[in-house]
Amino acid sequence: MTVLPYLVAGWIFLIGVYGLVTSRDLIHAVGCLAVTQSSTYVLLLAVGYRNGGTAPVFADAPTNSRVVDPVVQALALTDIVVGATVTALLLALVVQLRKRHGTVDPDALSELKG
Amino acid sequence: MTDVLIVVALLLVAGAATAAVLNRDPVRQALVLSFLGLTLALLFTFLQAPDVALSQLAVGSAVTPLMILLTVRKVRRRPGSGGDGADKPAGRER
Amino acid sequence: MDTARLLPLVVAVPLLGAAVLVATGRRLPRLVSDIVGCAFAAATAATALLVLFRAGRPGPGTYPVEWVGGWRRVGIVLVGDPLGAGLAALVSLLVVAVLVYSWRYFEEPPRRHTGSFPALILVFQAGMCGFALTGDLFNAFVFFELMGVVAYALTGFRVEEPKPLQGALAFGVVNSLGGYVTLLGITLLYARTGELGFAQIGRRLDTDGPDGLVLAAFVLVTTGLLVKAAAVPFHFWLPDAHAVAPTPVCMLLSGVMVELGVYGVARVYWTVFSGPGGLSHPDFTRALLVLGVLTALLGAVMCWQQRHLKRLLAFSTVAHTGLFLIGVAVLTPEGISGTALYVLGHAGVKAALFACAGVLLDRYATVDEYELFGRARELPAVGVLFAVGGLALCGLPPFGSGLGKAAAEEAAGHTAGWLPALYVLVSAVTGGAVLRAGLRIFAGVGRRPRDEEEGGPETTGEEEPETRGRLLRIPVPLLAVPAALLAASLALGVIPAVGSAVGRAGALFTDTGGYRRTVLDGHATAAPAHPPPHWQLTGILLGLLSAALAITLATLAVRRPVHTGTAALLAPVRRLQSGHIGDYVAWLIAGTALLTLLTVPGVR
Amino acid sequence: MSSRVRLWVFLVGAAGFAALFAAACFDLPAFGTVPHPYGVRAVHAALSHHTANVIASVNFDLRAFDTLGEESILFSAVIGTVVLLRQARDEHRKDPEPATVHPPVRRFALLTLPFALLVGLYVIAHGQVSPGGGFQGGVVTATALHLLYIAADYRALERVRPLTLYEIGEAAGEAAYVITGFAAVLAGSAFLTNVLPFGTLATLSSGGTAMVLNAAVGLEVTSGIVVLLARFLDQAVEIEDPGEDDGSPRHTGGGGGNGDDEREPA
Amino acid sequence: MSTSDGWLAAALVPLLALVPVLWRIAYGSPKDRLIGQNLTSLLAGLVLLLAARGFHRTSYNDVALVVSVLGPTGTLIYARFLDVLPDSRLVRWTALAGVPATVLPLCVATGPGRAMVKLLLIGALLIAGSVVTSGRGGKGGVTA
Repeated sequence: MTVLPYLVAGWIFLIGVYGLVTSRDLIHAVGCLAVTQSSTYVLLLAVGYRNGGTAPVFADAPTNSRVVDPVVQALALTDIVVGATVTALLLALVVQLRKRHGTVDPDALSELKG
Repeated sequence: MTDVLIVVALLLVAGAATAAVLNRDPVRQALVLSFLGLTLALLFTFLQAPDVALSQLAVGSAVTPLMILLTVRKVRRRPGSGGDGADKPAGRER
Repeated sequence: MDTARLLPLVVAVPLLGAAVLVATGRRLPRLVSDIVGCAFAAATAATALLVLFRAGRPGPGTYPVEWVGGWRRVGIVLVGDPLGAGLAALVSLLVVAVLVYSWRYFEEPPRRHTGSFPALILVFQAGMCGFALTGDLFNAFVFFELMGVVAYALTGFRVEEPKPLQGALAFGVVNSLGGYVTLLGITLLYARTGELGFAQIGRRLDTDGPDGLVLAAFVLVTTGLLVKAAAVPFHFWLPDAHAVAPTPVCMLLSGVMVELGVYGVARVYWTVFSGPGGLSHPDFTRALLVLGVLTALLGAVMCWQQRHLKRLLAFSTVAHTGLFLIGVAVLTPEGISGTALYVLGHAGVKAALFACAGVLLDRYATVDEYELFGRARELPAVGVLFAVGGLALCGLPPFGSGLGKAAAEEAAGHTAGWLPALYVLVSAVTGGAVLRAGLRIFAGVGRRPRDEEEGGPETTGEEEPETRGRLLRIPVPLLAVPAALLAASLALGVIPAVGSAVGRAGALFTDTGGYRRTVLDGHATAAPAHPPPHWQLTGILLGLLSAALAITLATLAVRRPVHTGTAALLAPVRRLQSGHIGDYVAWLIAGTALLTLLTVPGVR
Repeated sequence: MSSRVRLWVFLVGAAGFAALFAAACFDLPAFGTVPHPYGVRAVHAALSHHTANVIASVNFDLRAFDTLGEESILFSAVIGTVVLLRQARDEHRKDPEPATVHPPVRRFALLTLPFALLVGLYVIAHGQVSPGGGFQGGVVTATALHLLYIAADYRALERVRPLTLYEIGEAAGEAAYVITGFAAVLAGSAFLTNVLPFGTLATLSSGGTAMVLNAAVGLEVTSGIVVLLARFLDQAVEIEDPGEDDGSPRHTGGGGGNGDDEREPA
Repeated sequence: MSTSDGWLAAALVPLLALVPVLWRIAYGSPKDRLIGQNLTSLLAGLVLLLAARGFHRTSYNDVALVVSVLGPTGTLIYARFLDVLPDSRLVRWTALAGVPATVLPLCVATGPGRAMVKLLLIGALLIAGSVVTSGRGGKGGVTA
């Protein structure tokens, strides 16, 4: 338990990269990139957790409660927005790529070489 | 007890991430991604981060898979203009 | 008003401009939106210059520091040290040049979205300035991503073309992945120190000895920055993206964005990892030196082999980035200031060269060296600019790039005696490639090159012009901008005040303790005195040698047939540049492993 | 590189990465015991500004500059997508086919729609008090709007979705964020300083400018996501590729022969 | 075991039920996958409600509220694209049995008030969403 969350984050990262490397479909590759990114959320929040802590939202909790780290949560929020927008942009590129190349298979893209 | 929930959620997330990568068909992957989004939201709630859970829920289980589906729909609507058979990615058949 | 108050405005003004352009863009005519865009960019440049003059004022080593939102030690800090402020000013000035250049460039902006191109450029400017000024690790990541997102969109701007789309996608995937690796590293640092500011992290790290965690954090953070800097083996995306992006965007990508990656590596190392709790100096030098040398050599070799003009320039950017990395790796104030000057000079020269390539593209609908053979004899002015750019690229005195190269190679020579030779060789080969292309295209010298055996890995230079039709008359901005950029690069080398200011900037940049005190405690510290970059006999001679070598190489290449033997020898290297996203991602991960191997103490 | 070589390069790299990362993990403090000096300072700072949701306080007050960058990323990604997915010169538009929706689904979607919009607005409005905020609520609101697509069809959605207005809304949200920051400068403080009265802890009007920035983000995200999804829907439903309708017989069973083609305009 | 641990242990039940659902989504037929997607949001909603109680944080219920709104929406969007909206007794019965079995004890524990109204609302939404999306809707909810 002491390192499990960190190791899970590492696993998610590597499996996502594996998917990117072996992908035969660019849409799938973009999905794998999203998976890779979720490793960063897991690591951030795992680092911010405190045993017995509760969310630093004091609307329904006394202000002296033991809380988890609010900063990493804010960072994770930012990170999620970044991920969603990057995904959107890359998918837009894939849509156009398919129109101009007639394929979404990275193996068949051969315009840029050498 | 919280620890047990966290461990189960972590393993679910790891499993869902693996499944999302190994499902080579984008439509199938979109569904697994939305599952991944939901389990991540659960994990974040257990890690006392409801704010992050909410946005993960909104983005990961709704917007991202929806965009993937729309892209697939556009991409598969018709064969490519320069298609010579090579435009048929593996795992396209369901 | 306090100068420090201006720091966030360097980021906020262009963002406001972008919002205004998008909100009103569909109503405004093209001309008005271009003027609005230029006005906001120029206002930002003025702000950045104001900060720079304040920061660059000689005297005790104090510079403006601003905690955004007034949250001292709790919020985000922006630091206007001379080097960061100087980069922000460089970015802003180049953006103004680019906006002027593209004044007549896209004859047909996207329907109903006339404002979107200048708006994206303005956001790009904000992202780069923010990255240069921030003193906070996570904030740096945010601006890193902001630059990235805008750059992907700008690279794929011409959606009717297949090549830009492929280049933009590779760019997007590889750079985003690099960003996530960096974020993992930032998280590890946060777990160890519980801080996000450069200065705070550095101080906390130094209370403990280095261990695996610090090493991992360093490798991960640096990986993302090296991806941006296009160091081998993270460089594959760069030629693919820079060769196909719209020319005004190339000017920014090659001119400053890539260099910001190098800046990021240097900044993070000096402020965070250079203390006793970080990574030892020899380890850092070894790792960066190896990567830098590899990058410089590979970039030069690949550059020489290209016939696609923009791709050739892109590879020369790779080669020069390698030289910049070496300048950073030697870890001396002289190395930093020399490299900083080199970056400044290079930005002007490279942007000017891209601008010339853009003129060719729009007139002849190709940037292929073979196809253009002799056709541009009718454009003597462009030819002269191109040739001067090529000479400046190889560091001919008295250009700023020459002075920077001379200073950087002298600093590098103190670390390893053979490094100056590498500087000379690499700049001669890249400059020679540019001159060779120039001789063929603008003068039609030598034999008309023919397409050789089919099937080799090659990207030819046929492209669609970026204007509505082929240009018959070259509009004034397309010539004035490269001329002005080259003149600016020349001025950097001749005005002695530039050298002394850059020297002071390098000294302050490498003063880790001073940085932390200035940021956290508000103490002014005296900048340690170091000789600023100035012209020396060896530097001048080596610069002349580079130029002579480049001219010789170019003439030989034009007169003599291509050595098929060498080409065959280099074919495997060229084949690595496969255009395959999976390959690039695999190299990225392998590069992380390589960086680990290089930094693990004892592995020599 | 062949796929085999590529896999080997990856595996070697991944082994190195895994070793590095694992070494780091075992040097980390055990899960749940990491010290958080910055986190503790942030909690104090948030309470001093009467913001009950410390995360919202970090996002919109302490590190509001990060959020400015984040919103700009969203903003530029939306412009970028609009530009990338524009109708190219050689493409043309086709009206989508009307769809008849199964009555229970229609009833459910129409009933949920106002409710979902309400939930979205609720999440935005309570950003500084309870979990949620401009970003989360904005996404929910934007997604909820697409219930109309389910309840009826794309044409119904287009009718109630004046895209121009949303594009302006997005830019207005971004501008409002920057202008709030400028206002502080004009008031003589640092950029993005919280210059408004802080209000009472855990009420809707607490948090000072955090509240204003939250609203700006809500506006921007809602509009931005609507525009983003609209571009993708346009491509998927309306815009036809060059040569797609050039009189030649349509390729049927193309693109893998899946079942996605039913709604293709005839 | 304290009462809060009891609630958390109860949350473990729907959480563990997600494991076979993942299998179904990853390797099932198109129909199965949609049913799986539907079940996921339903089960996640239940986990979130129980966990909120277990952590003594009523504000966490907002997450469940958003799930109950977005879940069925997501399912219907998928159905639209995949052109299937399978009839599933499994989903219907899980909703009809599981939601009251979760929400009613929670209401008793919470006591009357705004929080209870919210709980009931979330429960009603979860049931309505699941029933509509698991009914005999025909192809993708579109009777074309």
